[in-house]
Amino acid sequence: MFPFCFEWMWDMSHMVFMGGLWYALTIIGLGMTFCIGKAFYDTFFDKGKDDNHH
Amino acid sequence: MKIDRRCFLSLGIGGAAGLALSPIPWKLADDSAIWTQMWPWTPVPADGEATYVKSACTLCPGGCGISVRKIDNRAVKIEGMEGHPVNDGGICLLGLSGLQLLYGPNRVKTPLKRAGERGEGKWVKITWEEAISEVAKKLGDIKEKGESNSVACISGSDKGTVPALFKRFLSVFGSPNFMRMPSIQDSYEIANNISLGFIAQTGFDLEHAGFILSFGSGLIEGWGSPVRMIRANSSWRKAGIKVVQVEPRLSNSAAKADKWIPVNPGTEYALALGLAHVIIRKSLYRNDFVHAGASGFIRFRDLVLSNYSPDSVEKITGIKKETIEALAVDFARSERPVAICGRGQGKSQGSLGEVMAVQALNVLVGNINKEGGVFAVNDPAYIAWPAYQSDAVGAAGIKKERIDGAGSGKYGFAKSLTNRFAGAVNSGSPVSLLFVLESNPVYSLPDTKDVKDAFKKIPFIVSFSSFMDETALNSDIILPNHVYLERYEDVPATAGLSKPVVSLARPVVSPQFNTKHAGDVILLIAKEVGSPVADAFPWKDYQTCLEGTAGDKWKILNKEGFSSDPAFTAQVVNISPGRFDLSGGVADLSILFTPVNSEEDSKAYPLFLLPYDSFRIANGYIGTPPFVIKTVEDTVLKGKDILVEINPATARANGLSAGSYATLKTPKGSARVKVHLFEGIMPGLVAMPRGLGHTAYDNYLAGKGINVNELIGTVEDPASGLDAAWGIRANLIKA
Amino acid sequence: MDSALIPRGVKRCPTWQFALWIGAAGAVLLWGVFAMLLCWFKGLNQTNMNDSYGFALWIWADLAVIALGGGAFFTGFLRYIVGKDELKNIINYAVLIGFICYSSALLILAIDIGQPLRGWFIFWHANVHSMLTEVAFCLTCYFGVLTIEYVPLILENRQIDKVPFFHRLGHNMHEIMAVFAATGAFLSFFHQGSLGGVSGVLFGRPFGYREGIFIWPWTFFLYTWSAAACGPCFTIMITKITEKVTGKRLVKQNVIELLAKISGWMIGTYIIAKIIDTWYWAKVTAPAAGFNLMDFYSNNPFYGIWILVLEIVICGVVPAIILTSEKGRKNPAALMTAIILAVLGACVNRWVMVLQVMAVPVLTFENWVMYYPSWQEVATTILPVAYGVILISLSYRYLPIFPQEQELNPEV
Amino acid sequence: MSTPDDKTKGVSAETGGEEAVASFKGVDEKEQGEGPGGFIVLFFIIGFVASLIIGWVIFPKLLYSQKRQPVDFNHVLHVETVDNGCESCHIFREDGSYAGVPKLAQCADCHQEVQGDSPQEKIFVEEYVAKEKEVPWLVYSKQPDCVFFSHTVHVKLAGMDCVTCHGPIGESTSLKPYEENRLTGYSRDIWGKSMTGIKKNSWDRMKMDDCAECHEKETGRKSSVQTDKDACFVCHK
Amino acid sequence: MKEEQSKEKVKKFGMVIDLDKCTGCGACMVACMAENNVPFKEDESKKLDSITWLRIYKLTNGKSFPDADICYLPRPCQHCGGKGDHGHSPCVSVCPATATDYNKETGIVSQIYTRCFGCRYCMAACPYHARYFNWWDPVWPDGMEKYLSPNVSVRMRGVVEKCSFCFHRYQLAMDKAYYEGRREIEETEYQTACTQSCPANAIAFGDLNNSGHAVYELKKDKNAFRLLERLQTNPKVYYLSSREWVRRAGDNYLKDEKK
Repeated sequence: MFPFCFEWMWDMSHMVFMGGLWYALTIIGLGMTFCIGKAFYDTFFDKGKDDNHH
Repeated sequence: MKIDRRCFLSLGIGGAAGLALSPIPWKLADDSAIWTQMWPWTPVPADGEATYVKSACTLCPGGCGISVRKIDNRAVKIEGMEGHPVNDGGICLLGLSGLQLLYGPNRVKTPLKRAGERGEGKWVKITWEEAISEVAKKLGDIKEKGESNSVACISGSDKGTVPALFKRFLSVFGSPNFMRMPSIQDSYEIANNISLGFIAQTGFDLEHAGFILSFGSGLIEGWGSPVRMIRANSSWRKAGIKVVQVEPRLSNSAAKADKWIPVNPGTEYALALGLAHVIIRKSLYRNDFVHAGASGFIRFRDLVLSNYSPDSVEKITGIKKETIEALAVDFARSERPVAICGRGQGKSQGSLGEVMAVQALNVLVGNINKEGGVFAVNDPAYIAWPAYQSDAVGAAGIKKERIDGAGSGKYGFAKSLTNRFAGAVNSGSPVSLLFVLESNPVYSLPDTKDVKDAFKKIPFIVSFSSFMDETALNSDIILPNHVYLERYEDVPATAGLSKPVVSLARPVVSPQFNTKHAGDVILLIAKEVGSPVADAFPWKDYQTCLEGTAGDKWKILNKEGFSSDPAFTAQVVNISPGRFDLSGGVADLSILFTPVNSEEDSKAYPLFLLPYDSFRIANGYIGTPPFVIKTVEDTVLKGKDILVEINPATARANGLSAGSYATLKTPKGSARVKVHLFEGIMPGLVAMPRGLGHTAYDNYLAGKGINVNELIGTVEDPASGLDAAWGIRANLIKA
Repeated sequence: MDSALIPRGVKRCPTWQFALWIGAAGAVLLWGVFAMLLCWFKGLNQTNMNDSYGFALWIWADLAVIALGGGAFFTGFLRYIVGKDELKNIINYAVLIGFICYSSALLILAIDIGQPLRGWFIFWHANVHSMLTEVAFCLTCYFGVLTIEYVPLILENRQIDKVPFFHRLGHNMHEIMAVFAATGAFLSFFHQGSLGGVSGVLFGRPFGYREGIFIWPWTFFLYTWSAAACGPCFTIMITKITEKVTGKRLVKQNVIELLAKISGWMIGTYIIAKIIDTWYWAKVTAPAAGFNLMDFYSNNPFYGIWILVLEIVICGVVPAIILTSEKGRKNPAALMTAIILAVLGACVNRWVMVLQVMAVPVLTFENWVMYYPSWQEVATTILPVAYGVILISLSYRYLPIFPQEQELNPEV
Repeated sequence: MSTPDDKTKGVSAETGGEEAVASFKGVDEKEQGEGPGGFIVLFFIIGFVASLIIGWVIFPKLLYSQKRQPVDFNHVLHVETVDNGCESCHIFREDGSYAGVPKLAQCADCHQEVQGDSPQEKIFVEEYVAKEKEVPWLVYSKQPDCVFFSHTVHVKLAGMDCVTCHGPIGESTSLKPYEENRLTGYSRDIWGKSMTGIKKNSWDRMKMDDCAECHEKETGRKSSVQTDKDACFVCHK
Repeated sequence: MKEEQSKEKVKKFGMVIDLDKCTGCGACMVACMAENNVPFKEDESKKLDSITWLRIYKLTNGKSFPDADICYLPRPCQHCGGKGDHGHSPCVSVCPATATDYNKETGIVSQIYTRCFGCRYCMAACPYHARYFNWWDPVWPDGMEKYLSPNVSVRMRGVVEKCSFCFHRYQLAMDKAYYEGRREIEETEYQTACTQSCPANAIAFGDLNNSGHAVYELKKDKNAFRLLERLQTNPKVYYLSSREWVRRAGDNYLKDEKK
């Protein structure tokens, strides 16, 4: 899973497969960090309280 | 200033951050991972120094050499001994499983005395001193009453020093009743006795034979010395030696043979005579060898020529006359043809007529006493102990008639007729004390109920078994023997070998439990019984006795593990041409050559039950170990159900289908069985394996299937007293 | 009692009734949990699986729920990527169903493996060549995505929404939901496919084996396609069942019909591809291994050619025809029939590709191996159903799942 | 419908109000540079430091149990008296296997009687040699059961010295306590001396990755289809 | 340099089993169990959960009495080389946790029990049913664990196991060779337990690439065949039989197909 794992190889299969995986994980991770971070920020500094999406 | 919940939140976050930067989560995760790789309850075998100990296997009469791999003081694997004349590195599945017997849960761990009823399984542990003095006291009482001949011993074998010690004990004490478990050896011995004039084993140089004609012998299923036979089979395959199997069922041996000839069960003798007919009619026999002028030959010739033409034999055996003609010519014209008999593994005696008829074929083609032929082999010669003196009671006792009748009257040619033991006891011959050595008669003699009844009549039974088998369970006192991997013992391999070998079993590991060598125990009992019995056993212990007996061969036995020096092992007797009396000196040959029939009603019992031997089921003294039972196919044993083999035609006729339950009825009893359809069995027959249906032993064996001995009985051969039964009438009713 | 939690403007059954309902489902759930614990503590000897049936009911259940849960990714894909805006009225429910399906699948996998504590090896020591690795990775990631999609819904609960942080979090997540949906669609494409690959790559099993391109056997694409086709049907089916149970209309018919129409075309194209695949397999792939088509459908007590007909014709061609025709969609009975058949079709396909693959003898001297599950297997397979019922009930009661509910059920 | 609704509304308004007040306060106090802001930081630090202490100081003590060897053996003393270094006692058997810790019989060759005045030797001779009882040595470098490790190939073929994996144990005059991981039951020497996982010496840890690292460097074999490294069966059984 | 060296050493261990000699006695099965610490339980008659790394199949020719015939066929793991013999055997590439591997230097398919987490995908992949799952905790009756060999790991519940061609024997033989200063071993130094035990000498084992080994010639016999060759699994176990029906039973054929 990680390049330091015994099974890791720097070959095409790993690049494609793990590349895709880490790409997806990064998007999910960054997305959630953004959402949570922004919510934290807004709550602590009381910003954007009144926006409503529905 | 106020401490609010956000402070605690902060504490938690700080704690979590600290935790993440500490080794706790990472190390714990890693260690848990390691923990899951080996559960604490999974055994980890300790490593150590690997050594090999050469020894001999005693689990069957085959006499193979083994090499046991040890790690420090644990035996971890049994392998065949390279270079051993019997098995040369090969080994059978039972031999391989020996360690499961050694370390198994079914060992008798200390001397036991019966506490409850017989067979109830309630025991008290006693010391060896108590056990031996108890047995000695009983013997003393018997002797006092002058009934020394009411002591008997059933032994698995009569070869080697341990049975010899028991036999000697009985003789000095004053009893002729040393018996060994029945086998085809009994028949060959009598056949040799009547046709040659002396008791000898028959040995076959099968490795060099040029044509094998087997009358139902399970050549590769445990007949004779099993590993040697399989090796011989491979050499036949390689050399293109023809093998013909005559048998009602497509056994493995039949399947492996070049030709399988199904025969009506029990009529094998007639086929042999039919073949003899053709051979004689076509003058294909060795005139010089049979001494055409000998009266035995003339009587034999007249009989077969008049009564056993291929036409009439076809009617008896169900084999086409053309087949008979062709087979006879094929046999007689081959180089070194050998005819062989003894059904399955040769665990049953069979009729004397059958052995005589088959031996006649070997004699007719003159393949006696030469390479690739048939030999008469004496009992091992190395056991030569000083003569003993017995007292008056003893001397009188030994002269009395044996319980089984062997050696006197119409059973005069027989050495041992253990098949008659149960019947004799039940009809009043008194046995007051019985030793049971390396055998399990309650399980393995036919007609279990009869045997059990006989055992009930015996007031005191001493078992020397290492295992809690059926006989041990039905005894009064158990003096557990070491198993073969814990003891010294000479192991003569004689079963069907033309060049006998004596191997040495050696203690591979120290005794695991509070057991004692049966050889030592009989010496101790002798000492306790006192003079003159004690004087006949001058040895300090069994090992001294064995060393003395082996003499200068002791060193070689220890070094090589075996000796095949003919001077030491057994003498092959030189049989000159004409010596072999084909009539066996029997006045009325029609008594000798007669079909064995059960007289039961053929309407109530339209089928025949045919017990068969399987290599994957042990059926003697040794119960099938877990590894071996694991190899049994699910067409033989399924859960606790035994499957009987029947031809699909038989199934249709009885309204049965594959896997259906049925009640198997015989005049001796009935059992619930499952049905396995097999195209390789003659219609009208029901085949059941020997060796299942144990009631003793552990859960790996007990309660699985049916003991076929409960369903069959004995049929006494009028010519010899042997048990000639090959099966029994039966019926199979849909359950 | 719990009215403070119930969304505004909708009517829910009394608390006692709800408790009784949850209690009943909970009892079934506990039964499943008991069986699950048996499997974990006593081992897989609690099942009727054996060395010939290493994959059985559970793997089928896994494949089936993931295929049916495919409604979530495909509806999300249509809503966020293609821009079918009407679908916003059913997307919440699709996500919830997907969430249930995927969490169930993961749970079943955790029961199914012999050493559950080592389950994470599939990630840590991943072998990228294994279809199962791909399944595990994408499945887990997509489950994460579904959680992310489901969380904002929870946050919309009346009480939770009052907490400013949660309110903002929910808002933020809504804002970038398209990104997550796109990622989810990407992951789904691969794991649905690799589930198809699971049996498709088994070149030792002529019944399952299919040729393909690169490392992907044709089943890879067929699975993705069929999940996209049948998943929405499952969403519709559950919606209809929910409507029946609650006695309310929850989603407008035009939304249902739109989804059904897309589904119909997907099933139609899928089944054509499937027929071509089956034909090629029966004529070329299997005979090369020494098998005639009928070898796979005879000499055994269960698997006859009927199962192929059922899967392809009855559960494939028929629903495709109904759903692609305007008349079929407008007829409620026909619509429901088609929806149920399509769902059944996906299930049968997964069954065949798991269990029949195991049943067919490959060595000439072996026989067909039949299998029926033990009660422990059945209970653990029903467990997710009970769990799903409970989660749907809770969500329906306390969360604004159906945007059109208020409009369709005006207060009297 | 309206009544409960109103009630909830009321409640929500209340809570909302509180929230609002609290956060306004927070902002106020922060502006003044006083109040829970400071506490928040303080509590964070307390939590952080406490976990670090637990993790780095207390946890290792809990994780490993310390066991004393049955006899305190002096390697230096013995190495001085033998000719063939480690292999004088840690022998290879003729079948190519490695005997590891010497058996009692080997020791008893010299120690039939007490040789010197070491109390440890006295214990050894009296408790073990006289009673013919094998010494239950705790082996620092014992690998898990799934590992096949051949000393022969490493020492005889590759010519590695003992220190590379075992450290300078031959230079010790006393046996250190055996630390056993309570969870796994394995020796700390195998499973990592340092809690950080950082190795200072080649013998600090002997886990799979440590073996693999050297194997990759030294053998360069690519026999495994799966990993393109040494195949699994090279080291596992 | 390193590459060249390893190329020289590439071995391909395999087996040739002479079915004409095989008597179905079962010694190989038990030898395997005894050698490899194979567990057993009270009821082993359910063959589908009975661990027998090497299983003997009983083949019948399907004809009726008296033309019926039987043949025994011992089946160890076939150690498939896969398509093109590159080591992508059916089971190896499907294992998600890299618990099974193909060694290019010996041709042996390995199984690491401590790595396996029991997903059983490899079992689904293997057409020979050579892989076995530990449905039960292995339990030895009290005292019987004494015979367990330290050379083979004892498996735990929930993992897959299979024949390893007694690879530990190779390891031990190599150790001895290294100790004696050799880098290679003789044919006789590495033989599997089943080969060694076979009373009929029906099994030959050795390096299929080494012309000095018995299997090298035997595999070229006109009666030699392998199981399911059409699937391109490329097994390393060859069988010999002089009987046509047995050879035909080794693979699937369409109804009118000539072999």
